[in-house]
Amino acid sequence: MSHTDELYLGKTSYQVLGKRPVRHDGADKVTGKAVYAADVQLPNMAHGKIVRSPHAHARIKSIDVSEAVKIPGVFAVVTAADFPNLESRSEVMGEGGSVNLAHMAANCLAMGKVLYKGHPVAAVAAANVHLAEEAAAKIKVEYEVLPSVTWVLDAMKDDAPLLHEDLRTDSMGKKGDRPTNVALHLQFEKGNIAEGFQQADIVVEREFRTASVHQGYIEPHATVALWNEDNRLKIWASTQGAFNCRQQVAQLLQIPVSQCLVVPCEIGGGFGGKIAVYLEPVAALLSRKCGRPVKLVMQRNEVFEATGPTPGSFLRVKLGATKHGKLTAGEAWLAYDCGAFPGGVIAPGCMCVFSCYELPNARVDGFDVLDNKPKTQAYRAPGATQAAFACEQVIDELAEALGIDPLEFRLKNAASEGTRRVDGPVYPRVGLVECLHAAKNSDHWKSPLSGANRGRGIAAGFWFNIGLASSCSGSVHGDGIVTLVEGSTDIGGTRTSIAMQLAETLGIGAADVLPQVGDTDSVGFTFLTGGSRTTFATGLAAYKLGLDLQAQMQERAATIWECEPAAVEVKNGVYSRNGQSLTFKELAGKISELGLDPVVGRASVSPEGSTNAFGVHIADVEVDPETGKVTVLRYTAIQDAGKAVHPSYVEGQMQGGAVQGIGWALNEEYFFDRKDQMRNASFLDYRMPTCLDVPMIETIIVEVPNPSHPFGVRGVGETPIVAPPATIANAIHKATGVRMTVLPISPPALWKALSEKS
Amino acid sequence: MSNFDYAAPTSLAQATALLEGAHGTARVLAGGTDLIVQLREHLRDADLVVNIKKIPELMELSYGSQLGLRLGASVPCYRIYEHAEILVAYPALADAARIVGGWQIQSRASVGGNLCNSSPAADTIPALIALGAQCVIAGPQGLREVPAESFCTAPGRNVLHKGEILATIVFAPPVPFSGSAYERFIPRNEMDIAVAGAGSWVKLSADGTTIEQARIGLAAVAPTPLFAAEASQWLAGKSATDKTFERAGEFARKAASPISDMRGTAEFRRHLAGVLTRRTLAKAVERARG
Amino acid sequence: MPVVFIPTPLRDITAGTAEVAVEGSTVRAVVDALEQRYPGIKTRLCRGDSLAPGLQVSIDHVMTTRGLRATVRPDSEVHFLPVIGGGKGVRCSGTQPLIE
Amino acid sequence: MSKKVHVTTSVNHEPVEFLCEPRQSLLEVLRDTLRLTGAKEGCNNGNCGACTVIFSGVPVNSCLVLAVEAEGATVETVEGLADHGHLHPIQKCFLEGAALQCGVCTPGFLVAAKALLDHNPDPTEHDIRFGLANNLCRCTGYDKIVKAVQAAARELQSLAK
Repeated sequence: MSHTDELYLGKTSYQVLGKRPVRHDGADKVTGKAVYAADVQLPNMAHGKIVRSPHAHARIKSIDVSEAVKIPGVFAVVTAADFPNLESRSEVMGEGGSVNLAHMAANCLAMGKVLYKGHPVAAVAAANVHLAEEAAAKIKVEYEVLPSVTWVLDAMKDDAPLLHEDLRTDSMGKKGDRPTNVALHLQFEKGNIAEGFQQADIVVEREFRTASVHQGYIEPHATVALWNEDNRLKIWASTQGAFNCRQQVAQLLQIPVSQCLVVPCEIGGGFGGKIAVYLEPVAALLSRKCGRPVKLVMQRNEVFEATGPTPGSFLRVKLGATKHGKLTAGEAWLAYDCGAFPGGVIAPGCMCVFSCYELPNARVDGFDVLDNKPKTQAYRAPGATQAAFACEQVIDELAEALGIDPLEFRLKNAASEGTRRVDGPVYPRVGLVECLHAAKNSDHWKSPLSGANRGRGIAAGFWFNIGLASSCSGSVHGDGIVTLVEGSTDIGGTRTSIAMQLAETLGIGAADVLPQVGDTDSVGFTFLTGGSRTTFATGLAAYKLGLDLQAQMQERAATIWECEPAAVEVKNGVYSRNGQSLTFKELAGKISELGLDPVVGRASVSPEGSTNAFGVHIADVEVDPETGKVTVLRYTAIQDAGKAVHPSYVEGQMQGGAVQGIGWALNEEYFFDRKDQMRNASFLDYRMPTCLDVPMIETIIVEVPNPSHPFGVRGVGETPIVAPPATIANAIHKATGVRMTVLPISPPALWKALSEKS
Repeated sequence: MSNFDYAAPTSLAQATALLEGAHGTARVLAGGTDLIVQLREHLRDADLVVNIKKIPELMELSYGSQLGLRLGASVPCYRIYEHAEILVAYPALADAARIVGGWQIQSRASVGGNLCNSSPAADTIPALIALGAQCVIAGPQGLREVPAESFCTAPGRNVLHKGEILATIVFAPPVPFSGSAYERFIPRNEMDIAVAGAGSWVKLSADGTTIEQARIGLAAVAPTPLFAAEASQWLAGKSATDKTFERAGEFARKAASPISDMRGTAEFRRHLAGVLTRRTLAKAVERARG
Repeated sequence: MPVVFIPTPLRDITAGTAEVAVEGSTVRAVVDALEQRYPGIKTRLCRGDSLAPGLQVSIDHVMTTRGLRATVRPDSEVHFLPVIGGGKGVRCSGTQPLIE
Repeated sequence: MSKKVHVTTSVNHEPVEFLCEPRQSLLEVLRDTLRLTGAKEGCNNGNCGACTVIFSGVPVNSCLVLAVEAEGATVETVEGLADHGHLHPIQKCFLEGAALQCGVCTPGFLVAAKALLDHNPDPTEHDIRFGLANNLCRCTGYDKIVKAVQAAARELQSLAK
């Protein structure tokens, strides 16, 4: 941080931050004018349809497109053969990560084998979507059906069907010696768990299972690609990161990044599921082939069957504590599936499983396992929710066994500044203890809960905020309004939370900033909207942009007053020098009136240090013992936001994450039949919560400033989904005495558990 | 969706003529909330789609305490539960019409369409069975009547022959001291397909203590919506007590022959048949007592 | 001297030693020093002249994007960790040339 | 390609004519032919409500209406909510109450909420949740949506007085 940052750190009163202005893109979004990818219409545009595998696992013997291309109005058909050969460069190095290009291409259009039902095999472009569908039906694909597997533990067995014959288990650079579906074995160890468990007066060990669930964004994946005669490729996308989309497309098509322009449209939800490309490269190949813009839009069943679920998982968690309620040791064994290609979210799962607690001795083993499902993708705090479902129930069981209040037990062991995580690093200032105290003092926790079959549960949740690169630029207009161009796609109102940080820095109003999300030609590289980074990292860029603009305004003022810039004092947006002063707007007016150099600023950052966000959730439930149906009576989410830039949207993140988590807890799951076909690939049978299924979600925002951000901002987007399934399960245990260790806790499952108990 | 021809006749005669004369497969479009999805997902095909919402008598909803209820096959569900007298006279029908999908579905979907779609899980059919509704079918040879419990013959199949249309559903006038109720079980609180459903109708003795007659219909526990004959007959003459409702539930459980699928296990469905029968009987009796 | 926390899977090379103090003012230098003491450890941490794919380095509990180029103080703590983040799946820096 | 049908209807109180194939949904024609892209396609089978329009006075999923059925009907979409540059109170309350995040379900919610309040000017929280249960939102957890509809109901009632 530069010295100027300290001016703001720890500051408690702000002019703009903490207020609740109407979002800048609001009018467009309530009038139907906002343009989402599926709304884009271009002259002469063709419509595409993807041909998908009906099998969970099969070898492609042949693809015959001859009948399809004969149909009048069919313009182009593509298959994996249309991708450049990527074998030669299967690994793309990049700071903090890598991705296997051949796998990425094979996920867009299958090469040789199909690895899950719905796996794309070919694509067609035609005059309209109905014709494209008819043509797709005419493409004949011959398959040799292979045995398949969709449960993580089955996929780990020696005799399991292999997805990739050449795969070997990687253990930090050391490769296994036999073919397997286990892509990765991670291990973290701290202290000495043998000694730790010896010191324990009580030890609880349990096993947990969770089904795959989907991010469930309401907008299906959609794109329009135009491969122009000048060889420039322009893509309108529904993506969480225009630059990451551009990078993937350019790599898959083996063209320079600058040859590709990605226009990020308004995005109808992502939650981690709109990072990897599915349609964009295929639309590009079709467009190149038929010389027209090509639109591809997924149907809902395609979204379920072929895009990123979160892992199904098996977890074993063991914790020991003294009779005084101090944790002495923890051990966890996690197996997460990653679907058809390696690279799931087992790492954060391992790093989060014990992250809420001061644990002197711990060991975590984690496995990344392939099976015949779509390649898993990030879903809001990827890997953390499954881990918390397991750990927070064992914590609850320990507290109960020791006769200690579950909230007090968590307070006794809560992670705080200086706590060393099982993966090594030590926490800076974090807010878990403050969240637990807020829970303890909440009206919800203090109100008694009475009535039969009712129970109250509590659980804690943790997630990281990542840093990485963000850019923005701004220009000051003659009327004092500032245009802000930033590179973070806006999924939930971040335009406004970023604009507010610029306004705060310049001492102007939120409405005096006009934020817009730039395309990849009009703003500097900005990493995707994910990892709870946008308000934190792009907000930091906006702050630095503010300092740049302010310095230029100061310099122009100095020209006007014929003095040194240093002699111009700036305070809350007022520029002054002995007696004479100008507001930001007045000064902006003078600058254009006198024809001085226009004020145009820019900033780019790559903040180091991923910070940490904690939350605590409380739920009251009622169980119908005859049907196993759970009703959530009351729900409160508490979270450390560092500094809530726009409290309404911070609350919105907490409420939305809580309800997604409630759906994960009670009903949502990928239901596979014996042939490993998903049987509930529709909103009807996937059963996300409707507004009739949840109560109002009460929120309490805790503010423990983030030391690595000038305004103390922490990312808030992901943490809210971590605690809910554990919170609900703990509440159900209180209500019924039954410990539910499998997600979802659906009515038949709970009814069965209850009838077995009695 | 494959393309098809479309017609919107304004009389039953035109409609039956269109259906009978159709080359290939002709489908009737009432609310369309099932048909359009099935055509889109290639679960059903059609060369001709006949919209019957322009036929006046099929959009007719008429009630008289002496005449009973005549419900045109295309009358959307919302018109049923917004009808004050139906709420009192045929509460089970209103219970069911109110939970067929959400409001947007109820604006279009009709009870007649629900019958003709002939899903084992249809919410309104157990209510029709419990209320002893008659289905009036119009065809080239004129009209014929079929009791609601005999209308469906297999999942997605029914008694309609080519050229025939379900025209009207007829309900006898409500008898004194009678009441009815429909309940289903779903994991969410709206929008789901019934895991199981039960509709009950009872006629009590004047003093409200004894069940003189009862009819129970079940959903999603057999290949078609089911008339629980044994349970219904057994109830006649029994005192209207929780014990009786419980016992009737056991009969319903026995009558059920459900399957396991993504919506529930056979074991769970059979159990629910009992629970819902008991619950709807209790509610029907309560309503009968007024 | 900076202290390197040896990732658990690499402790087969360090005979179980979890923390090692080695000279070095950059991560690269630290890794080379490690390689001197524990031959073979570098190939587990690096791919060519950068961190192995899927790895990132944390210095004094702060994740750095500078990889092997990151500077290390004499009293620093160095951790090698798997990449994390909601952005997991595809991680890449826009500054890198894609086509050599 | 099969023959198209000529349809005369009314969209947002203006007479409209279009040609369509019988298999085209009202949603498809609104979006692709009439270029009214406010109604969104979220599931195309009646389960998300993002395509909700008011069809001859009642709310429907326009993905479950054939465009040919619009003959002689009236259609109201989200584009018709605001009145000559003035936001409808429901739109205003959604903005002020931060009742949207990604915004893709918002048009459907606004239209369904208008139908609800036209029908029931003084709904309870349960009435609102029951009436909007055919509309899915994955971002907000519904809390702020329900509160915005409550606020709009209050505002509309005070305007009515």
